Amino acid sequence: MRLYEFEGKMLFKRKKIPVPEGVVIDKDTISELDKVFYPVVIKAQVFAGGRGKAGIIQFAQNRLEAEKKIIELLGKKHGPFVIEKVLVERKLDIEQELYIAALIDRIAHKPLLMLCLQGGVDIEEIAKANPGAIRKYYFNAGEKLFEFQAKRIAGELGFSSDLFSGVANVIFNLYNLFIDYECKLAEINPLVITKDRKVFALDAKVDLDEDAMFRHPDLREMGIVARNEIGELTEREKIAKAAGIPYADVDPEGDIGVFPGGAGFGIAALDLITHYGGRPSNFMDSGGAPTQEKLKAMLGLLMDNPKVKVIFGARFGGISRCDDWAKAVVQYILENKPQKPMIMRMAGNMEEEGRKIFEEAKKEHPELFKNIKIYAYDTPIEEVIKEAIRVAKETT
Amino acid sequence: MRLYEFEGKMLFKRKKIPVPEGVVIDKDTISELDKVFYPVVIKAQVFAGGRGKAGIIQFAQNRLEAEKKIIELLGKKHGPFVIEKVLVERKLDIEQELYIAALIDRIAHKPLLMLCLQGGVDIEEIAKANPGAIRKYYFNAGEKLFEFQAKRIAGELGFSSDLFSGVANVIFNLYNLFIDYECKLAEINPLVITKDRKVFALDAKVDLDEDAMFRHPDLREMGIVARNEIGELTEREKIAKAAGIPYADVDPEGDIGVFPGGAGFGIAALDLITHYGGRPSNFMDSGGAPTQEKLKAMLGLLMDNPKVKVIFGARFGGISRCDDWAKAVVQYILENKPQKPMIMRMAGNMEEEGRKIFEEAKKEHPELFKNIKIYAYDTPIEEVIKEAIRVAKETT
Amino acid sequence: MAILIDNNTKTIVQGITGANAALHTKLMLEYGTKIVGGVTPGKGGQRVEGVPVYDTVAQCLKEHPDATVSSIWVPARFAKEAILEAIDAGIKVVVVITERIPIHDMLYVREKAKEKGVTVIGGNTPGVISPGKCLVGMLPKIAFQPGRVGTVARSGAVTYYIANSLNLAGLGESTSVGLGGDPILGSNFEDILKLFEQDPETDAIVMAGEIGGVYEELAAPYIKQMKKPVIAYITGKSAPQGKRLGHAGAIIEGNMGTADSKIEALKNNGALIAETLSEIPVLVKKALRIG
Amino acid sequence: MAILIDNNTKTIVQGITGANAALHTKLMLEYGTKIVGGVTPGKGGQRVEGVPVYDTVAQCLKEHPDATVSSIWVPARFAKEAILEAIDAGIKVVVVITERIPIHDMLYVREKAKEKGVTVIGGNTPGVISPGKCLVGMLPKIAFQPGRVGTVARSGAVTYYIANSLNLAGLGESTSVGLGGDPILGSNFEDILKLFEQDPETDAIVMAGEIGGVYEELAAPYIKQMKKPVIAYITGKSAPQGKRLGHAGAIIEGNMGTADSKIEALKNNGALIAETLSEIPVLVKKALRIG
Repeated sequence: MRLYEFEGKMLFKRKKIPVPEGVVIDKDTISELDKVFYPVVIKAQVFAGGRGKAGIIQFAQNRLEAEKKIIELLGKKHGPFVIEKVLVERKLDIEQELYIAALIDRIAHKPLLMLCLQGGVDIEEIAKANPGAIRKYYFNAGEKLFEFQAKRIAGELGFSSDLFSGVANVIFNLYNLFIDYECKLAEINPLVITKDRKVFALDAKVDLDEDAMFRHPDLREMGIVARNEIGELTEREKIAKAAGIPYADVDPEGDIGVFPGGAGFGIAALDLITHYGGRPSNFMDSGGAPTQEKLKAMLGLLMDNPKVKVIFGARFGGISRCDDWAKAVVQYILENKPQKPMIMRMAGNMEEEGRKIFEEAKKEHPELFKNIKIYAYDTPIEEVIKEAIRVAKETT
Repeated sequence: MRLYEFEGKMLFKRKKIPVPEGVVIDKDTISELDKVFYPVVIKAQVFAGGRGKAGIIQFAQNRLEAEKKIIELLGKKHGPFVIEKVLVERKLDIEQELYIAALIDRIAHKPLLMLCLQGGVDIEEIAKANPGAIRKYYFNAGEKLFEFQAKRIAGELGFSSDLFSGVANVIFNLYNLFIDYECKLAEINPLVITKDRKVFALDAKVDLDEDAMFRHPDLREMGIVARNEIGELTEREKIAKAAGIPYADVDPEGDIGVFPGGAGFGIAALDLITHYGGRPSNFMDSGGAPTQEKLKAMLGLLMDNPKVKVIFGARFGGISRCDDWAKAVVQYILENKPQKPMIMRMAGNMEEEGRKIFEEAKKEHPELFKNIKIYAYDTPIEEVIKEAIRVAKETT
Repeated sequence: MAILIDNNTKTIVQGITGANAALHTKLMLEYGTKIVGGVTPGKGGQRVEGVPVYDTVAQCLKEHPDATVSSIWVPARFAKEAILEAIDAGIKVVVVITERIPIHDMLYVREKAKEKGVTVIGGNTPGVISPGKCLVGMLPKIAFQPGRVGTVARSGAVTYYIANSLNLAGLGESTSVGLGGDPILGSNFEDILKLFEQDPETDAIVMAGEIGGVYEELAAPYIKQMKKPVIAYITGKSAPQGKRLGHAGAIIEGNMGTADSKIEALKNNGALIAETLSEIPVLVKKALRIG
Repeated sequence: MAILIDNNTKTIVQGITGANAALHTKLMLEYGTKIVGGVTPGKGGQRVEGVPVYDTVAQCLKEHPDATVSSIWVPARFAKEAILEAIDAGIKVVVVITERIPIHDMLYVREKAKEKGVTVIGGNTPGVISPGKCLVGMLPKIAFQPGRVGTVARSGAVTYYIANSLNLAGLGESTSVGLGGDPILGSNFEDILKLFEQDPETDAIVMAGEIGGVYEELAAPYIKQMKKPVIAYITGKSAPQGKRLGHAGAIIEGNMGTADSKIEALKNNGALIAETLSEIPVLVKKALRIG
């Protein structure tokens, strides 16, 4: 889970990493500008990179100028994100920009500390052009840094003694923040040295492991909670999110609603439908063992989409049982009496029990099930997909 | 630093080790007895062992009986300790007594977890008679226990499943308390299993490392601070303690006041004086590099002791410099004009500077220094001791 | 032989008293898997589907010293401890069904497993099956038939559809391995490919990857060295791009992580690329010159 | 040769800018000790008594790769880090002057030192001296003369009085080692006795212990195997008994820890027991058949 810059800097402060003095301002708290020393830098709080080039990092010499620029920024869009907050910080006189990051190296499968004496927006170019400029230190999983290790690294970077302790301190605290909060990434770019020889984290990029957040209740106390990392959502995506369904519109003109099992086949289904000339409307993931309510909400999302002409459904029962799935689908049909055809396939664990549920429901309500087909193990999934595409094309 | 049972149990509660419900009562808080469920056990809070045999653990069926017994206990002496507090706990129906301790094994130089299926007052006898009854598990320094390790150990002890989780929980939490609070010892004897199959720490013996307490400010917040672990002090010992001087009266009739350097030679001096037929009055330790004030207070303690006829002093300057020592002694003499003879020896670092200080003072105030002798490197220390003994015998 | 599990494998189930684990214990037993014991702390002495339950893995292995494989079904917050307990007790293959295990936990577990020479599969794996011999996990038996194609996939359902697709074309599986869906896995494609390459009962391997992560690209150089044909199926060409891990991610992982980067790396190292599920058996047969 | 330090030893001083360390740097240099560098984080580039100061031990050793011995003068709460830094950087002998180091810190340091084959002396040691050759620590030079008796003692002042006593009797020291006064030490009597037993410049060893702890008793079995005579001086017969470490202490340590238990263990294993300081040179001469 990515944190906003100002949230990352809250964590930095807790861990004694120096950050410039600043305040967070939204449309209701512009009076906070009284607390700042000018000149200031005004930084839009959004996830997308390239803020400098996009003009959503601004400078102001005084309160009047700051207020004017902030009012311009708030509500403006940057990529898919709407700027709701800005961070206003005292402007520093910068002498040098460095790069430092602690992250999980998914190739080496180890925690990694990376440093570079050149930091800033071009760090990826620097890394490409001169890989040797990036120093890398690998550590054992879960182990915190000793102070002496941070010092040794600061010493190897060759800082003069007046900066030594400041840099060693940032190395020590950033890495241990990374371990303590179980981050995927804790990055400072740039870490700056000011003209008066002080060290500050000018930016903060922290990415937390959602699956470890249960161990860090203090994050919630700090107001750091789940957020929208994708940017603006469609109306349907908002409904899905409210229902706890991983869902994304992939083609606004897509006429095949995809009702898959897990995320893995959800992705594969998009490729296969596209491959055979169909237009899938959405990505969706039922997760591990979805509840009846969730499965019904998923179906509802697709049925309510006016562009969707046919539902393609698939359940290969592993941990998610076919009978549970069948129950939910049948209930949805009985409750909502949908008109759209459903072309589906069901196989795997508890398949027999599932099939019985469908058959009985169909016997009682044949008219409700006349457009609903449930294929089994012996029909290749791609034949089912092709049929769904055909039905979509035939439906006007 | 040893903790009282009730303090140990405060730590246990923090670390989720179950202890019987109870209240701590002193002479001002007897009304707390209203909060207890009867019958109760009343336990005097003193450091000395053997409380059961000494009759300072009592039982009471009701409030009236409890109050009567507590009033009898409070103020009573047990060995060198005065009973100032009692711990009153609900009496448990005990089915089995176990022993568990986490400690630093000074022989193996490793943290050690020890368990025995028989606990109670006879644990040392059990260990002697049947060493195999004590299970020992060694761990790496500073590493906390994983839950699976605590479970494995609980499993190896062979508890039935209804007790398994309770015992594993105590193993896990006691060992991690030992690591987290940097204890020398965290001992539960007995750990009991009640007739209704619950696990409780009936006693708590926690010994902290004084030198690590700076890392545990929460102890102070809990009211756990430095205490008198020795028992009743003599008046002189109280004065010394207030001045921060490690001091002990060793012989109430001793006529040689011992004014040594560090603790090591302080101990040796007692042996040597005794060996040569003298009677040392005290043990004393000037510590690393004592301040002038401290050295003067040390001398004052000895001078003010009416039994002391002569001061034996010795400084072999290592980290403690001879000149600092000389300065303090001279100042004391000038300020207090003591009459008692001082037989001393000074050698080591900054010896020359120290000697100059004595000589100049003596030149200015010859009458004050007439009973004061300062030997040097070339007089064996034992000759100096012998002279002090001689002078003591000669002084009436 | 197959890989990881076979006819003779004795397995245990950690977290056996949970509802899912109990259900799949039943299904595994029905399939013929030899489950000798289960573990749930504090529930020792009970039985689940006739399988004796112990408080610890160590106690279980004391009674059943020939058990070498464990499957883990405990909630995510207990998974690290459970896997470490299995490793500590001497289990050789740990199949981690549990999903969404904290990343730093999994890194730690990987290190300890490596030190002890233990194979960890998953987390978030549907399990492993050597059809007709042994099933560890929750894969649906109907999807698999005995045969000589090894399969390994990140997604559970894709694992089933691939086997289904092979079987409908008259092929079967030596072993099918669910690599797992969590971001950090106990074993990656390369680890499993190495086992298949050594397995005399496997003639060809199907590997199925998807957008995100780096495991597909990392396996590519090894594929070049392999004697057996590898058929790769990579999904996610039509999926929206995932988020990036800051500058740091780009510095370390470069351009890895897209469906195209994976397909290119695999193709350039000799893997045959299947565009669809139905193409998989066609390519296998072609590679093995069958029919 | 002597043990631990000699003519050729190059040493560094950690915490050199502190007042005590600076004073003793001066005294060591005056004695002839080759101090090639000092370390205080953030003070790199300064000089103390002409000795260049570095921010880290690693930087210091980069400039002075032949330094093998470090003395530690930092405050107790930084001692663990300082010792680990020395070990990590490749120092072979670490002399820990700092006193009252937390016990768990010292246990950890001992483990790491052992892994890397590093000798740690102290904490709370006055240091080590090979008279006329090298002094590391704060021992007063006047107390020591070159000679062929090795000494090792727990107390600083007792170390000085023993050497003083030997010298006044015409004997001298090969090396005098302050074992240290802290409860958990980097090296114990046995470790140092082994070095003296191997040292061709040492003929006899004086060891001085005191009430409390177990190091004297632990050395006894080794003394039995030694070829060289050991004269032991144990103080504390007249001292009040210290406190005990619960039942656990008694279970592990039995009756160890009193002056009598130490004297008995040492005597039974062949050590000669000196009752007083002046008896020490008498026993040394007797053992070596001198004069």
